[in-house]
Amino acid sequence: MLDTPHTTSPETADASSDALTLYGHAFSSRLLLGTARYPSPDVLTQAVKASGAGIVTTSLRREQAGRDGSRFFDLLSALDVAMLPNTAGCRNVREAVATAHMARELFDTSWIKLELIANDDTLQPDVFQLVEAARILVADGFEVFPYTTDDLSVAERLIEAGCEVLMPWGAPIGTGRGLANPYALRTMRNYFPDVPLIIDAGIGRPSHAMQAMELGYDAIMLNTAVALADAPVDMARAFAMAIDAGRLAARAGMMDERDMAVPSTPVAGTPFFEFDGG
Amino acid sequence: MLDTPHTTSPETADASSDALTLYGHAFSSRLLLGTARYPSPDVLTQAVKASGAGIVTTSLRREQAGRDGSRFFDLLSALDVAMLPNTAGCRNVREAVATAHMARELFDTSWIKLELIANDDTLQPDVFQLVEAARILVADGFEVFPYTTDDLSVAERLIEAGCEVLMPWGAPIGTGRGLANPYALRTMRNYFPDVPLIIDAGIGRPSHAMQAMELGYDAIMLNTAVALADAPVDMARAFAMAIDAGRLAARAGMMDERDMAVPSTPVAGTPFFEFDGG
Amino acid sequence: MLDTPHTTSPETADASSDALTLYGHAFSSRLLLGTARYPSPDVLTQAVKASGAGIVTTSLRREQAGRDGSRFFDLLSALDVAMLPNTAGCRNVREAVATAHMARELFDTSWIKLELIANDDTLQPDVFQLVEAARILVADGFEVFPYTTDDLSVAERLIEAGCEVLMPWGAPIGTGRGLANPYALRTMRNYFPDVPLIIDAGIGRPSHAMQAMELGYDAIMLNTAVALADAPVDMARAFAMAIDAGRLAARAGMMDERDMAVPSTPVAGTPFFEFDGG
Amino acid sequence: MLDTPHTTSPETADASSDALTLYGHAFSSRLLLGTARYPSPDVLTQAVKASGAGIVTTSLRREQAGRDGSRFFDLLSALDVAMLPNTAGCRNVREAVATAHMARELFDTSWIKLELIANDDTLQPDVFQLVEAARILVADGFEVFPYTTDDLSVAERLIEAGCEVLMPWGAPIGTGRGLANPYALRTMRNYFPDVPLIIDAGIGRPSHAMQAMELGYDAIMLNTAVALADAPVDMARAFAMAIDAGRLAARAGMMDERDMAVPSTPVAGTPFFEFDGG
Amino acid sequence: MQIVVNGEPQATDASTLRELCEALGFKGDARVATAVNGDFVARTERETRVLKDADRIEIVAPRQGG
Amino acid sequence: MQIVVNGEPQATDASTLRELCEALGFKGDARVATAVNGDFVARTERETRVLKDADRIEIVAPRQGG
Amino acid sequence: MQIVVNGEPQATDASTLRELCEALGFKGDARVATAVNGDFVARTERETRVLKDADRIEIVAPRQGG
Amino acid sequence: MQIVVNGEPQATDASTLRELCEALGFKGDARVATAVNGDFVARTERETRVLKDADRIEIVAPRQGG
Repeated sequence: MLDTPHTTSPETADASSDALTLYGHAFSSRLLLGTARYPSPDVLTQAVKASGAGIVTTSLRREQAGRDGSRFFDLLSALDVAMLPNTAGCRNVREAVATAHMARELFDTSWIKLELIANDDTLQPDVFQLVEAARILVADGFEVFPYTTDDLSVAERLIEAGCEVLMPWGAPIGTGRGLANPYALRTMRNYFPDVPLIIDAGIGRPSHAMQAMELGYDAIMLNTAVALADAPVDMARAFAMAIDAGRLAARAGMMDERDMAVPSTPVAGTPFFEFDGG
Repeated sequence: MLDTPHTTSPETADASSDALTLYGHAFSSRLLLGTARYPSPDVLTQAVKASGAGIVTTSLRREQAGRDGSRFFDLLSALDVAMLPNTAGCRNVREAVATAHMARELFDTSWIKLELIANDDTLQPDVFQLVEAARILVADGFEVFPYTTDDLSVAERLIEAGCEVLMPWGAPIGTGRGLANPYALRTMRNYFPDVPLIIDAGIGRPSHAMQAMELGYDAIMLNTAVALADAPVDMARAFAMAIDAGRLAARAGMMDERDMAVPSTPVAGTPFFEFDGG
Repeated sequence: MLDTPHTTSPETADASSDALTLYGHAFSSRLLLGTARYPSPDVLTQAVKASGAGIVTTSLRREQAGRDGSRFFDLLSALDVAMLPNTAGCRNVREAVATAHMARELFDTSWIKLELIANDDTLQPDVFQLVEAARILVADGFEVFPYTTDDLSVAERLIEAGCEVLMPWGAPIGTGRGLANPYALRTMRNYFPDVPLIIDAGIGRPSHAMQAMELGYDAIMLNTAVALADAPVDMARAFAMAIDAGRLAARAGMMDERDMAVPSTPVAGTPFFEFDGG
Repeated sequence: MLDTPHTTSPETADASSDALTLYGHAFSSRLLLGTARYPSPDVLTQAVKASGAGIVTTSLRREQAGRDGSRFFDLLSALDVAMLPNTAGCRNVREAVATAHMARELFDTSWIKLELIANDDTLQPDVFQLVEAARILVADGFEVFPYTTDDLSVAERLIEAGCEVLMPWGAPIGTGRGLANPYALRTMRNYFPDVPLIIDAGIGRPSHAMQAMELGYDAIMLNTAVALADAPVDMARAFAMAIDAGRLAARAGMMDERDMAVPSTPVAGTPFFEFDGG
Repeated sequence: MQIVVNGEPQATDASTLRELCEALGFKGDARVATAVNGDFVARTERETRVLKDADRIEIVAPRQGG
Repeated sequence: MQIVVNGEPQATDASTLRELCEALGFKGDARVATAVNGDFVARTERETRVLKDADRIEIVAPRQGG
Repeated sequence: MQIVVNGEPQATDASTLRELCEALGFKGDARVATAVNGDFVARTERETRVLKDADRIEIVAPRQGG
Repeated sequence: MQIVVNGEPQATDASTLRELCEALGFKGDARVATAVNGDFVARTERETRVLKDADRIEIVAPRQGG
């Protein structure tokens, strides 16, 4: 068992001047892509490539007798990306902890995307069990990526528990609504200037992802918006471009909003202008 | 005097599988960039290059005695882009018409970005004079790019007047507020499915431009958001990427928004699940 | 033919310390209620009473042979409200002018709610014909209430034409979307501080009406939101309260929005507080 | 010590056909008003009266030697309203519990508005300590009104702890931003259809309060928006009207929003209409 | 003579607008207004307004409106 | 004996919380509540609550709140 | 002995978790992970993990996830 | 003769627009455009365009624009 994400060519943290660094591993792409709900394995493969993602999320599910369990793993291994297994579907701490351990063995990684779901309507995290499970898993040597909310008091507990990355939701999983509360997410960004923050869930359009990057978020995790697009591969590329552009814009210092109009074309020298109103 | 936009390498309308075609000229970029308010001519030059824009907007202003008037023109000519002169600052039809004629002679183009400003607070178009001037200019052989609003009754008059392109505002010039009325802009897009529609004015962030492209707009015209960025060249590139990504997304068929959450990771086969609630 | 709105008890302009004054007539209510789409005449009657409206809108439609045409008129006359007939459904100036003249004779009023519709999708005003018809009708002695947009250049033409009131839309008729562009409506309010401005169309909920009143609008015209409510009479009352409360709030000076939190309960004297962090 | 809120004329739960019932006590008003930040005690008194509030919030603070502590209490006692003391400023469970006990003795009530603040930037609740303190206080016989967020997993813990009322925030205290996340608040309302839900904090304008009531919230708690208005007494009345109107509207069944326009005035019988387009 | 009344073609013997109104059962004090060929005709002018073949008549009354 | 009352260090001769309250001018029926070292002390227990050196006392009264 | 494997009741003769895996056709190098009665059992411990009646076994493999 | 050039009053001896341009130092191939009294005058017409007292002349060149 390795304590690094499984990828055949891990970048180092200084490989790039603007790398995303997560638990000591650097990535040039700031998109994390889910691997579920694609029309076919082939489309998934192409979408991952088109997205440029350095990290993909995975799960574990019950295996049928007689299988050797490696088909999906081999598919992803060929893509040369880090795998981030999740605990999707877990409803209590014990399930989440056991699932994380099984994932560590299956995916040869100490990374775990920790999901502890509170209810079916929103699939929001149960923030109490989330923190408890994070504490246990950090103590067990995991590097935890907690799926959380924009709640600062929860975020602080997760950081205290040892999480070096936070994954607040934009909106409920699969809704595609974008950032339901941009004000709270902006506050969160300002409150934790040095913690890698990844928007996870709720992204429906590339402009949603870009808006989050413009707010200063470090990366975007998404799945449904690509997998259920009419053309998933093109959509993967559109998201990749949107996220890169959003990062670039956030660092290039965007203009401030104004209430009143101001001409772009210079006023001085306008022909026909005279003091009597011309 | 030529009746084509001034550029040393005009693309033809079939040069690209997804070209933007305006008055018979095809462009691979869907960004039109203004040339005002940059920190220096050099930054302007670099920003135009970084933006990939095929069209830049210009104006004409009173010249000092003894100058030969060509310095700015030569700067742009070296960039191999089409020039779209505007009538910025014009307050009545007569001024706008005379300005258009002067522009045609100066820039060797029959293209004119027609602006007729109603007031200083909003710099919104005076829609009555706009339509009247458009009629006159089309009769005089111009190819008119009218700066207008999202008003459908105005748009229909402009099309009747012979405008083959419309440039509705997103928000007042220089405010950087983005799309003030996305609902009306969506309606406009649906109402004129076959007319090239370019959002002009009010764009402050790349995500604003992208949102417009996702709505199906054909192109984006902007100036202040690049020129006043801390790093204009990077911002030009960010906008270029955002607009390309938005176009790609609009054509790739985005997912629909939902109210209720839906899991991305499959539910079937979740470990620890039992009928008694597991 | 009278040049006053038909009502048996017109208030005078100084009847109230905060009256709404329209063409010299004062009203204590700032709600104008439409009379269409109610489940029954009886519900309409009760809704008008519950709304406290001083003005109701009406139309004229083809009459069947043998009728005396007065049934609906008599129903409203019993309510002691001013009637404001509209030109709904008119598509050109000539129709609108003839309809206005017929309305003046039928309703004994020189008031006319001028609607000139541009298209079926949005039912937005055709702003060109609107201004032309307004000029004609003012010259013919009408007091015109134009259904218009938030376009300032159109508004200025209407005022020049002699309109003493403007009725910008909130959103397309019957959509119930509320204020589609609050920013433009705020600008309009500031641009015409002394012209009575009535939001007409698009209001779906009392909070929409209230928002407009908080922005400083003088009154609200609505119909569908009351008529199609499950309980129209209660909804009429809710709108009346919302509009009165919005007016009161606008005059009572609302607090400014802030980004950062600030305690309401005083910090000084908090028990257990100590300099070492207590 | 009484276990009821201190008021000389408590209404009973069946006193009204649409009463707000909190821990067995019924109130006809659905506004809870804070008592801080007013220009003077006299303005406070008038504002409480104008608001019609049946409940006001209070705090306890260190008393100067030699005082008898009753001046503020006597001021409120004369107003015949229930007092709901808070734990504002408390940062940990022990402080909150001690403060609650002191409040119970001071105000002769077992009601406590439980606030446990996570940080100064947002004044958001620390949801972990909030739940822990709620458990302790319920066991100690308190009737707890927890200031919480829109987080459903926190809300469920509070209900399990014995809270019969929840007070989710609209936005950070004192910001006046209104409902920062209406989508989440709508979800919360639907998730807990039978629990009294009171929006607490962030309300800046009466239309914000009304929007919450239209979403189905049971009541609104506010302070700064009234206390810092230019005319606090008028603003108190405006909020009272807005909240009553919002309640009425929510029960009267509001129309649904539509994308496309639909005429309010009937189309049938429109004069000048002909099959050739009239 | 063939005319169109409120969009419906019909034959009439009425020579003036007033006669037409009466023939259609609209009494003199009925609350209806009239237009001929797109132009308003006031109540006081109905008596003198001569109809001709193919005239298009509108006869309208107050109704609900928004 | 040195104690802290409402955050302010001070010397006192009072041996019980009740004596302290009286010494500070809070009458028996004053509408104040008390805590010692972070824990609530009910009015009825002030008489039996013995103070010791370095105790931290809170004496609070009703105030405005949001 | 009756056990539950991946939610399905079944009978088995396997005395250890490793034997069960083999009986179900999962080879020693199969990419599957296991849990018994809610707790993870590492691959290296399957051989020594004795099964008992009513044990609930999970055998899982990598899958797509969001 | 008094005229106004680009908003500035000035005296001139030039009899035509072309002469004025030359007198102001704009060469024949300068990239400037002209208007007189609000109407465009094409480069090819400058020679024949006679100036008169109080004429208002615009002479403009390409500039940055949004």
